[in-house]
Amino acid sequence: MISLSHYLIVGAALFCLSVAGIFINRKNVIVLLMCIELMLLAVNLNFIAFSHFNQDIAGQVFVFFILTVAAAESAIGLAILVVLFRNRRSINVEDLDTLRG
Amino acid sequence: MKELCLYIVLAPLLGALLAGLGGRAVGRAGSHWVTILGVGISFALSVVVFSRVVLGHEPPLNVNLYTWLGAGGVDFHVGFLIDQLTATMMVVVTFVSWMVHIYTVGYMHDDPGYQRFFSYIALFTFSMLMLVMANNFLQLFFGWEAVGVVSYLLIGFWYQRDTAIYANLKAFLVNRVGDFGFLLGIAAVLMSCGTLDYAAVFAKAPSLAETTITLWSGHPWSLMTVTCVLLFVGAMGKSAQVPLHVWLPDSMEGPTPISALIHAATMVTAGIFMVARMSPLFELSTTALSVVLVIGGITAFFMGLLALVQNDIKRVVAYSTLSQLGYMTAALGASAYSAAIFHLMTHAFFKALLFLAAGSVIIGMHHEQDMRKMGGLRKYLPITWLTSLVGSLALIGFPGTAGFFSKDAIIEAVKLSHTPGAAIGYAACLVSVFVTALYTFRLVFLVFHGQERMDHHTQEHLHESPAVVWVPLVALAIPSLVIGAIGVGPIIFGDYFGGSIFLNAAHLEANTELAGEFHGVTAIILHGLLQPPFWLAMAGVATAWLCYLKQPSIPARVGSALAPLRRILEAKYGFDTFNAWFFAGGARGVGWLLWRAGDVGLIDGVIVNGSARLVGWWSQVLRGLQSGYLYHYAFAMILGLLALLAVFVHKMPA
Amino acid sequence: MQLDLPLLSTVIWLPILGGLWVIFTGSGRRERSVRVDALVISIVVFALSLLLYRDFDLSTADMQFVELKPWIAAFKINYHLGIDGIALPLILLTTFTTILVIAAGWEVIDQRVNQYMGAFLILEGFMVGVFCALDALLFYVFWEAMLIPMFLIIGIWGGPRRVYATVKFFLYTFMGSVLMLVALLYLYTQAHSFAIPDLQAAQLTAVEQQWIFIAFLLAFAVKVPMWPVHTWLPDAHVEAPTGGSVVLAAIMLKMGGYGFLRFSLPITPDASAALDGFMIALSLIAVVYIGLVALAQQDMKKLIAYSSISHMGFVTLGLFAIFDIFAGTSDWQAATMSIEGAVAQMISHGFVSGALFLCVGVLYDRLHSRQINDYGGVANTMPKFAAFMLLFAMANTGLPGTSGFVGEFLIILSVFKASFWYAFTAATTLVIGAAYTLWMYKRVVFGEIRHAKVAALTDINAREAAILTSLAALVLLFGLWPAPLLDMMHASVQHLVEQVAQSKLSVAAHE
Amino acid sequence: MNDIALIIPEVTLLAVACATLLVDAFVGRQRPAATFWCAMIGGLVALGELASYVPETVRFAFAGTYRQDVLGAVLKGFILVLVLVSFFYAREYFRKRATPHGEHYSLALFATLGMMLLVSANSLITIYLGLELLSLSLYALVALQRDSVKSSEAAMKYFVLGALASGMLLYGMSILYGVTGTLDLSELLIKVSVSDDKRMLLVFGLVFLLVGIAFKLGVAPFHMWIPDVYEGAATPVTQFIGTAPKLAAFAMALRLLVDGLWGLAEEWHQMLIVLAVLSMGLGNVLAIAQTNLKRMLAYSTIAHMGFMLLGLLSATASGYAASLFYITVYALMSMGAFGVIILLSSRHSEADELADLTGLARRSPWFGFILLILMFSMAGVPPFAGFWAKWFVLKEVVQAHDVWLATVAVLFSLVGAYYYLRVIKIMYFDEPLQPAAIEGGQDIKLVLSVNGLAVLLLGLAPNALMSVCVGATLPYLPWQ
Repeated sequence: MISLSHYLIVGAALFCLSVAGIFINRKNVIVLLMCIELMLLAVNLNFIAFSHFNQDIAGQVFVFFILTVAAAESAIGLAILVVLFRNRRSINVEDLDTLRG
Repeated sequence: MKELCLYIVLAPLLGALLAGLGGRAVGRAGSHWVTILGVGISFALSVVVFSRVVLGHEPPLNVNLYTWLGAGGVDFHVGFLIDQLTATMMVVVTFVSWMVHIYTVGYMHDDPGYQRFFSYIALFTFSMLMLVMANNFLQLFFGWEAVGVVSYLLIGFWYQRDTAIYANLKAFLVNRVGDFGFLLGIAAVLMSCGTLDYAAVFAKAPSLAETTITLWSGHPWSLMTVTCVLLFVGAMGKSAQVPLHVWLPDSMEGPTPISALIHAATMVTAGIFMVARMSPLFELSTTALSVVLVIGGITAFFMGLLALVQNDIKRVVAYSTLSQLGYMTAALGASAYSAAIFHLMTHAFFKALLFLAAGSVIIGMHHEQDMRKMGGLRKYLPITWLTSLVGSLALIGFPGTAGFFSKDAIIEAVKLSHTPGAAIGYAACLVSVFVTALYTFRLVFLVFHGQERMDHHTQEHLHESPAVVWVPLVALAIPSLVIGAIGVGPIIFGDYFGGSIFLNAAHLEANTELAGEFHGVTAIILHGLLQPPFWLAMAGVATAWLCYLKQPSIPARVGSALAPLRRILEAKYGFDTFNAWFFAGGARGVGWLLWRAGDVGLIDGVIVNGSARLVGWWSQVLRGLQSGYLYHYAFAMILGLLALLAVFVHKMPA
Repeated sequence: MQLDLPLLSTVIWLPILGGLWVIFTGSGRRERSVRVDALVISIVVFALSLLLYRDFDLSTADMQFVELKPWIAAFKINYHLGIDGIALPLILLTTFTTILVIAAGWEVIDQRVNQYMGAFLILEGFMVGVFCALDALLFYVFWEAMLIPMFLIIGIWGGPRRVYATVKFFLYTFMGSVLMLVALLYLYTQAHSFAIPDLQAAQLTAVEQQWIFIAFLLAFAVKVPMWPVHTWLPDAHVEAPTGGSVVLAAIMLKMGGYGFLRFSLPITPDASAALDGFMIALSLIAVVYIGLVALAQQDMKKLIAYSSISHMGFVTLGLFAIFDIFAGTSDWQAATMSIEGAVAQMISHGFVSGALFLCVGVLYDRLHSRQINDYGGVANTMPKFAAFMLLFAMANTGLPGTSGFVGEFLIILSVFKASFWYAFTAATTLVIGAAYTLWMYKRVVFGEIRHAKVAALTDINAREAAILTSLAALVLLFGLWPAPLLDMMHASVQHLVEQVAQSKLSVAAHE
Repeated sequence: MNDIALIIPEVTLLAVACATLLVDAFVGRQRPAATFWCAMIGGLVALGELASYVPETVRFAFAGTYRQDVLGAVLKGFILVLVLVSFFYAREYFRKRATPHGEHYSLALFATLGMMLLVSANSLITIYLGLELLSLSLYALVALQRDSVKSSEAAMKYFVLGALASGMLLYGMSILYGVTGTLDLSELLIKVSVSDDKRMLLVFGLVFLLVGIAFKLGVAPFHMWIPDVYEGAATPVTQFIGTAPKLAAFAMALRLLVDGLWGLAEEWHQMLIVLAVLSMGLGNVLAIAQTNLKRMLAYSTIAHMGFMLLGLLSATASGYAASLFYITVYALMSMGAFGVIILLSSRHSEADELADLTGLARRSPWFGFILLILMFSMAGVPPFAGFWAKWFVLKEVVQAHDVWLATVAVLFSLVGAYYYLRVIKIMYFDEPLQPAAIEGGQDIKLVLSVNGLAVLLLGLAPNALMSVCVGATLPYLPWQ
């Protein structure tokens, strides 16, 4: 039987993975965008699991909103990425250090 | 009477203001006229007051003019107390001052600071009158400090001279040391009596004779002793008693009339006057009297010795002044207040005379003051010589002169005194008689007799000083001769001072004993001829004659034989060197150290700027955290998250 | 003549508005008209403040000319003004000094004249506000606001190290003030009011009082300034333009003393009593240590600045010796003398140090040096100036007959009742003070002319003479007859001492 | 009342945002002013609608996801005013550069809509949506300077970190949802206060939530984006980010922490203390080392937000009022400070280095004076509004018996005073490098003057604004 905690552990693992991806990755900005997506999905998993076990529909509604927003977020993210690339000819995370101090 | 006193005080003040602030409108001649007139009025009115209070036996006047301020339940007033003591002082002060004013017209004739000078001396007269006429400690202190300031200004009158401005600063500071004690003494009086009015304080004092004050825990001191000693510290400063005497010889940097007026006749005697005025307090503390007596004796003897090795004519007279002040102080210590005041009075005349005579010599010598370059001046300056001789005789106490009576009274009183330390005082006074005669006639012989050692140019222009100079000399010579004979009866043996001087029972007895011996002036003179002081004085004169006229080589031989002693004397016992090194140098050194190490180094350097630097350093270090790298930022957020989780989730009970 | 004006408000806001007007209308106009405007405003303000004196009732300790209007109704903060006999002389000092300062900057300031004049007028309003405020927050607002014009005055018209000096000045004072703010807020939680009388009535435990006292202490000690938080003052004075130095010395330092009188002593009497030994020690250190430091100075302004610290040491000594005086005499009456001495010392120091800074300013304007060594023999070329400076130097040494004497005299007399050694230590200023002041005077004014520039000096002009004469007159007036000054404050000081004498602890214990 | 009626201002704003977009697309090239006025008039209309109805009690709409109350109305009003004022500055900035900028207004209006939503949110969903609407618009705004290396870098950083923060916020929300089974803040309020057995989990969720809030406010250690974004973005964008969204973030904090998680007040009180102290310390200390004015103001923001938290964490109605007052005043000051930078900037220079201010008081005494007011106000010196802001907050802290915290706060503001003074020093004490007077339109000069004087006026008479703030937070009293 898969209990709530199993879902939560998977969710937490995904979340940690995504977070780790954000700060361990030093090369490609696109990976960052992917990590962000992953993070949102981890949260979604939590919501759905809770929604199911709490017998409450609101969680699933929230997930829809999150998915929508995630799409918009990706769009913005990619747009910024394009601008960034146009200006720098690089999407290396390590190169983003003009602003510091 | 109150108005009279007011005029006495204000006339010189007005003169001073007119001369000082009037500028060109008043002019040179105008300035001496207004001040001489002012002081003249003052003198005339003083004589009136004197005749009414002393001769007419009017009751003392004690009146407040206005309330200076009231605070904490105590009212401080400005007012007058006119009794026999005051009246005597007023006459002496105004007379000598008046003479000096007149003399100055000649002495300062060519000086560019003529007006300023008159303004100052008139202001001095005002201050001195405020001092002597005060009916409370506040006003006394006011006058006390005011004369100090004028003295400061006058010593530094020739402000271009480095020596003069060094001397005036020194004088002021040393006096301030005295005032430091004096002010504390006044504070002690206020604390114990709750008022500063003489009458009330003197009335209250006897009840405090047994009161003690704790300065160090476990060591109670008699309140009166502490008070009196503190007050006496003030007197030591103003009246130049050892070790606060150092300023007086240097003060000779001022113009000669000032030396005569301030640093011989009047201001320096303020300390003597003050102690006499405070006799109701001093009489309550034998310890304090003892201190006074011993200090006086020491001053009289040791300062006299110094006069022997001086070559500057004014400095000889200055050290002589110190020595004479020592006499007066010793008399105070022996509770012979009237003798002290009597000597103060006679001394004022003959010492002013000696100074003015010295000034006359200096004018003649074209401002040469070194006695080694004089000699044989008798024939060029006959009046000066004669008056100097009168002054000198008075100074050594030649029977019949003014000095004889007063000094004799002092020596007698010290001899009879039972105050602890009286023996030392007596010995010092007695030996000083010889010393006094020796240096006095050394001066007379070196200046007026013997070889003419001056250069040719000076010699050709030598002539007697003008009348404005010699008239005051004569005017002062007369009292120098006769005032003693006139005064001795009432002052020493009579009840001249009445209630203005207080003696406790024991001292009163001794005094009456003394008074019983009075058999007229002639008797005293005859008696004096048989006493040791006379013979000592004669011995001194003879020695001077031997050493400086007959065999001028003796001093040099004695000097080389007693080289260490001579060096000590020439170094003035090392007081100046020590003060310059320890107090002046030390204070500056410590100040510099505190400033650089304390203020600049520690407070500013370490604490103030240090904390600023610390913040700046942190700022630079923390800046490194803002590395610009995205993953560092993210990492910081996660660290923050984990830290919060660790702290708050962990500590929650399950 | 009866004016139906809220006098205090007028005296506060007239110069502020006038100052703004001068600043904002002055940039295009001829400088002379700007100066005249500023002078006229300052004179009118002084005249108004004289009306305060005329209508002041000497017999009562109650606040007078009270104005009370709600300001921040939500927290019962009021625009509450009123003065007593302690504030009145300080207000008069302020309004008077401002005239001098404006006159002193007359020709000397040729850059941004309108801003200079305006800044001083605004500063005047704030300073008067500090002395009038009866609401702690109103007080605080004026107290802090005052820093702004002063900061600018030093920073814009100051000397070469002006930036360091002015920032140091600002941060130092700001540090003290913000802690005072915390203390005031704490008091609010106890008294539920910011009205100073309410704060004075607030019941506080011993521990509370001590913390509040320390917070107040920091604020006021910096302002006074007391050792060891004094090091801003020499820098600020040295770098400030003459007018700035004068205002700093003459008025701003007094705020510290005023703060002790208005806040520390009545609000935390028990803490004041408990910590009085500490305060006295700091005061005596200020007198002796700073006196010696002054002796080592080569810069005239620095010397006078240190001298100010030393003199203000007397003020704090006078204020905090009262407990020991009471212990020595069992008589609070005796303590009033000490406090009155302290206030008299504050006023006198206002005149004397102000005058000395003006004197240095006179020299600086001519030679552009403050170094003592660059002078010598000034008396030869500037005799009138020498005379004035002598008077002020003597007043600085506490000569009887000048105002400088009154405070020191009263304080030494009273402190003697507390302890011989306090008085002894304090009285050393007689010697040390004379030494540094007159030594400086000697080196600057006396002697032969050593520098060609000194030989070319011209004596003071009519404007300078007028300024110095007015100060000289006051120095002498209050020296010879200080009674009117002290009469102003008798009732208030009496009231203050009654407050201080009433321990807040015993009452709390009974309740 | 109809649900729609409650959100008329929001609906208007949405319409205006869309209209602005369209206007810009069609006539923006030829007549840039048209876009501006469209946004401005639309905004004013929304403001008017907002003002026309101030609810006296709390009203809920859309199944409890939306709440209308006095606090909301006040906050929205402030936000709208700030946004509209910022438009004047933006117009000046873009006018100087002659670049098309129509999107700025529409994006800003969308962000505003997000803020208003956030303010009125009563459900975790609404909060999330409002937040994202705001954030996404801001990301885009920052990236709007297409040719600027700095802007794009700043946008990317902002975006990634913002996404990370909202991810965490969401994760926290999911935990809360899991524990309480509700997304509604009102229900959360009830459930959290009773469900003590799951307190640990709740606190776990709370921490995640707090990260989201802290990020939005820019509180240490979640502040790292602030300096980079402030420096990298175009000045009007920085100005926009630095003003109105702070109020929205404050509203979000209040909604989540007080309206929802009051039961965990003990915990978030302590967490906020940590964050506040860290922020004040880091912000003030780091600001000292800056040479770029915008960056310095960024660090100053961090410090100010830390200070503002002090009011919030006292967890009393007047504490919230204090924070509200603080943040409003801060927004006003920040607006003016960036406004001065905009005024000083020219076609070729951003004028955002401290050195660009050199001798400003000589070049333009009036605007030097305005910046002087702003700087002293930020330093917390009376008689300016910033003082009262600090005072109000400190008062609450002291009343909450955290005297030590108040002491720490004032000591940090002492450090802070230093760099504000440095700005004044540069303006007033240094001689100008270039004597040229500053150029700018009359409108922005007027707006800036009013802005600066408002700070002064609020300092002299803070009563009105304080009363408003107190009134707005008064409904929180019963829970004390």
